[in-house]
Amino acid sequence: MSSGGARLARSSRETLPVWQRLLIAALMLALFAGLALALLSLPGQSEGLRQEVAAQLARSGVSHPVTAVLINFRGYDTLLEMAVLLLALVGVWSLAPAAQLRLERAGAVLERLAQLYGPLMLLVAGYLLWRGAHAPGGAFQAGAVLGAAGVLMLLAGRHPAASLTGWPLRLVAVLGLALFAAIAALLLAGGGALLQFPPEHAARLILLIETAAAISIGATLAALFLGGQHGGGAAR
Amino acid sequence: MTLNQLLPLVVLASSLLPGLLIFALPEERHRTRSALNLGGALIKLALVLWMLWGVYNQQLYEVRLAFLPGLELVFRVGPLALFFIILSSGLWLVTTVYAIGYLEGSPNRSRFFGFFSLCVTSTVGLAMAGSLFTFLLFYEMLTLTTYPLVVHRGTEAARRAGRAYLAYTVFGGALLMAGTVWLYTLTGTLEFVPRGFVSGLDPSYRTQLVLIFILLIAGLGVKAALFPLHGWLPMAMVAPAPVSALLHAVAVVKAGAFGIVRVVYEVYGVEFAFGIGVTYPLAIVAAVTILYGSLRAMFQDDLKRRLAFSTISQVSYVALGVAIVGPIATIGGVVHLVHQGVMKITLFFCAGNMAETLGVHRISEMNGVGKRMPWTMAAFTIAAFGMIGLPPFAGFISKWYLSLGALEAGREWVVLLLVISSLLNAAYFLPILHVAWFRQPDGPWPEERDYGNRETAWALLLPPLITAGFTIAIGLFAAAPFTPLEWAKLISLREFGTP
Amino acid sequence: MNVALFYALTGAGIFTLGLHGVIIYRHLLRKIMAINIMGSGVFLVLAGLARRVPAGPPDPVPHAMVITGIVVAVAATALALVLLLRLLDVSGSVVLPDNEEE
Amino acid sequence: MTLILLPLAGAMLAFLFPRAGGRLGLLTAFSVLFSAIALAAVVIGDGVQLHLLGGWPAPLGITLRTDGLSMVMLLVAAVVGLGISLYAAVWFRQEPLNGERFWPLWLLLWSALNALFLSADLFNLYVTLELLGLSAVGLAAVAGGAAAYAAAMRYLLVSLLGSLLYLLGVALIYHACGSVDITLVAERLSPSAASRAALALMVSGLLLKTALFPLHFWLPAAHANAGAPVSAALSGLVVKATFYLLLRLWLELFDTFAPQLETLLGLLGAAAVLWGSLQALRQSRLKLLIAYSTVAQIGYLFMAFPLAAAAGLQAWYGALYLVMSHALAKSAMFLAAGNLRRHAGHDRIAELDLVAQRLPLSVSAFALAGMTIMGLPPSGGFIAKWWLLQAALVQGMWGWALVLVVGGLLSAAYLFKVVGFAFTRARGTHEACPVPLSMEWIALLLAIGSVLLGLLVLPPMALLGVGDPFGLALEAGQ
Repeated sequence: MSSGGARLARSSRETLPVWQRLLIAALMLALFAGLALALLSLPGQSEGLRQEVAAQLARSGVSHPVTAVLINFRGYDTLLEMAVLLLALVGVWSLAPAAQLRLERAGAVLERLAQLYGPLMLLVAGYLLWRGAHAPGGAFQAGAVLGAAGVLMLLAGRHPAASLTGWPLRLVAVLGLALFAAIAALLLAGGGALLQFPPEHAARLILLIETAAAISIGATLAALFLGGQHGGGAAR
Repeated sequence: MTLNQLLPLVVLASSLLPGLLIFALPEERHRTRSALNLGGALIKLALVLWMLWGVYNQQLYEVRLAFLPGLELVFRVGPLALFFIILSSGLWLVTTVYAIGYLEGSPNRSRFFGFFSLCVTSTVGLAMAGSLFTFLLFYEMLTLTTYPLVVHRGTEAARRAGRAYLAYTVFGGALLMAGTVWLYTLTGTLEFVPRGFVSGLDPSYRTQLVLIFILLIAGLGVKAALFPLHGWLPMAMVAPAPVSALLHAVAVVKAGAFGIVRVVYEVYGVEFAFGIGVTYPLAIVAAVTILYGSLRAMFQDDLKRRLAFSTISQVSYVALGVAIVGPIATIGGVVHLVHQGVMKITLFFCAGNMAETLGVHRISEMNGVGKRMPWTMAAFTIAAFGMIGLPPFAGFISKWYLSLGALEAGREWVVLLLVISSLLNAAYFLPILHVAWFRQPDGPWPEERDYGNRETAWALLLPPLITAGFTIAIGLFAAAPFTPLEWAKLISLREFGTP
Repeated sequence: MNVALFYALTGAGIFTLGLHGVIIYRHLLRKIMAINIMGSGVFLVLAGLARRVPAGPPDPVPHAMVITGIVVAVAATALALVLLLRLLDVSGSVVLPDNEEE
Repeated sequence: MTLILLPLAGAMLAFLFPRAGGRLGLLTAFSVLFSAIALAAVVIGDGVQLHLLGGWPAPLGITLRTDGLSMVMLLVAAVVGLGISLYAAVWFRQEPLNGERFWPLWLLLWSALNALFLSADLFNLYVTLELLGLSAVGLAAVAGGAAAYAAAMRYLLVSLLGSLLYLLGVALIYHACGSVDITLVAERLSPSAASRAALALMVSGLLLKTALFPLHFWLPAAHANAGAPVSAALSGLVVKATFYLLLRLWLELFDTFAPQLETLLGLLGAAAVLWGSLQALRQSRLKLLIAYSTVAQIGYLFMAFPLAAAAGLQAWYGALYLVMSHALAKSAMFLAAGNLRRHAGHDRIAELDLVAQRLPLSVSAFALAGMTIMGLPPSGGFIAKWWLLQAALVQGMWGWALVLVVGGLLSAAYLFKVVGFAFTRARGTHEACPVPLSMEWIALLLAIGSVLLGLLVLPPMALLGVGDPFGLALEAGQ
């Protein structure tokens, strides 16, 4: 860690000549001025799509507008975004074996904290997930908390058993996307449009998707933190 | 699709398909390859002769394929096209025989004969092209298919020559393409018609038309080796003899010359071209090329280089003929397409024979070669006399008509030019004949190969003898039906609409 | 100046600062951080302007977009950081070589 | 829609079952090609296809739209993608670990491509852009090594920067128009400071990703240091996708906004043609030469902008035709170069004479693909150049015409620098690594495809015209 810090310090001294810095700064100011002009030219008031969302909210299966947009109205964005997340994991694993965590031994405080907060965070995640249907919250927030819980565990030196980090982890990582895509495909095969949730089942389907998504997100984030494929040391 | 529409395509396929098959053939399948080559060449010649009879009897072979919106791929076989096709397919057959003998035992023959066939396909395609667009396609294809033949030997010199060849021809192709597109944006059509298709344009386009003419002629002039665009031709002499023969007698230089005829007569129309004042400069360029080529030829010791400069000079007779503007001169120029082809290919065959059999490449090594290879030198002598323009050989007919035409058009200087050129021709051919026949050999030949009691292999000897025979026949019986001269008159009558 | 516009202008400023950082810093970690800062600027613009409603809760669509954007940014940052570690492993350098070809 | 889900499913399976990556990839590739053809049949029969995702119409939902332009891009991706997949299945037999890394990334990249070509929603396009960019970066790093990592890093930074610029533009547009659906935005967008800023941001972001001169600095290293199938995908497809998006935005949203910008794009394009070609001429390594050739060819695409402003249809057709034929030709070239490289263990051009004779099929593939790059007939590149030249000359834009011609000559110069060595004689034997015949044939077939495009022009053009993507129906008679 310390050598990285030294490098950071050294290279930051290798800066550009003054005139170039001034030029870049001037350009940035111009850019900001342009952007400000553009923002000021926007109408001062705008409904956006609030009315449209509100009008269809009842048919979306959830009562919170942001969640409705995320999973239903623009659910396809979310589908692709899950793909991006999976992609990050695939990319990271293809780059590197698991980084050796540089904290050799977690302190007692950290271990205690992990013990205390682990279960609590699981609970919070579940609550956020459930809550997302009608208030701020939802799969991503829940997933983020799950991921954080995972990171905490890792920091505390609680590595998951090797048997869990291979195939099971892969399965968990794709679970959200796979379920999402499978439901999408089934709905398509059933004659509707892609991701057209029948209003009467929408609530259940969305909860299902969100749960799977939250688990995948959590697992993926924790795995990303690890920074490499566990047990993939052969690649080094 | 009727038979008459199909025939041009079949003629194309008769060399295209063998070419592609040959590529796929393993290197050691010599017999199959020769059979494919000769079979294709024979079929093509038979089909072409059939079309010859048809065209003579006023048949029209035309096919149009939809290609781009507003632009069709047009193949049309009229008298002029057929003239060139006969030359190509006839000489292809002869050259194939020669090449099989010449390349006996050398590597990469599949590649060589494959590209050889494609090269002929391109030549026939551009001969049949019924529009400038179609012509352009095959013109560029010709560049690409001849490049591998030029660099075939794979030596450093061959690669340099190939680079020079490409630099010139790709540049020429780009000019031709630019001119063609530009013309198309003005006229909206590119189809060859008698008396041209640009004469209807508003006079305000005159300057543009002159510029386009320059682009087109410069693009074609690269292949026709017009001065100062001739530089690639002597360099390309590193290629094997059959390639030199094909390149310089038939395919490449003639494609350029043929294109110039097409542009002057069937794109611009000769009267219109005369009217915008572009023919006279073309005549001057052709005249300069004739003199320049002959002068340079005199100072070459390498036999093939001397022949190459001779080609530069002689091909410009064609351009000169059309640029003089007059029916008789045109006949002289057009007929020279075939005459020069037959004579020059003979010379190259002979040069190849000497190189292959005796290892003789330079004129200074040729002392007494006539005694060692009498048949080869006899053929060489006939062709050389033809080049000089002695009656009754083929070259005489061309020069006679050119002179008559020049007088008719009031260009007396052309006659003077032809006389000087003939003297120069004599000056660079007669010494060769002299040393070959009348000197004693200096000693052993550089690299002699043994062919028993024959002077060389049959496959090498027969082709020059045949073409030499033609050189005599088409000169001697020039007035008989179906000779090049009679056919040129037919072209003049039917396609150019001149009496 | 209303609140929405204030947020948006701040967002634009943050974006510009981030871009500045991407350009002038050579250290890759700084570049990656700068790109994240740019992203935050964009999100602020998106979400800030969603408050331009006359009354009531803001427009939900930009919020959803921001969430999507954040997830994408997290994914991209993770990839970038691991790539940086690998680069450090292999070449011992945390800056990009000037020579772009080898 | 299956076009997106299929490769996505393939990617997930390849992630779960790494050992079966090759088989899964091929299966996916074939099914994608079939569904692309099926969709093309529908598009030809019934015209433009709209698909409202989730059943929600715009502005609330996201719309997928397939017109002739999208369909052509999808087909190109399907054909080139199949070629790359077939090739990769053989290529990675020697490096199985890299193969396991390759397949999920490649299939994700493919879903991103298809999603990008189908989407008609600006924000959704942002997500597809990120998916595309990140998977491309991942692929660029698969080969490993300091050079590849550095190139991938640079690529990643550029890609993220481009996406963020684009996203800020989208944010402005959403808040100006209250929608991100392209059709609705097109109706509502009016020239204002906000929309101009959005234009500038989105265009510069995409230019960065498309590597238009002088923003091309990242491309040669990224494309040249990857493995052959990856280089082929990056050069053949990925830059085309961002160009497609730029073109789409231009045609639908911004075409009347900024005539000066058209000239600027054209000038940059012309500079790219000249600069890229000269750089290619200077290179001593084959893959770098090909990569710089891509820089030059991208320039041609942008020269269509000023030409189209004046001459309309022909210029766009020329650009699109170049996109198609270049995708085929450039991937063929990179694959052929991969063969040569694997055979010889290096790709130094001057020493290729030792290998070129032993891989005649690969050299033929390179030469045939070269015809398209040079714009010589018969090839798709010739058709493209014909149209572009026509568009230039019909308006008397001599300068553009000159650049087109000179660019062609330069490309001939650098390509024949390579081809010339194919005919020289091998100097003795050396340690050669055998190259499977199938790898040679795949490169050759792709190259033949680029030539065939130059012979069969009318069918692709008819498809391209479906839905009138260029908005120039009145001029179509020309």
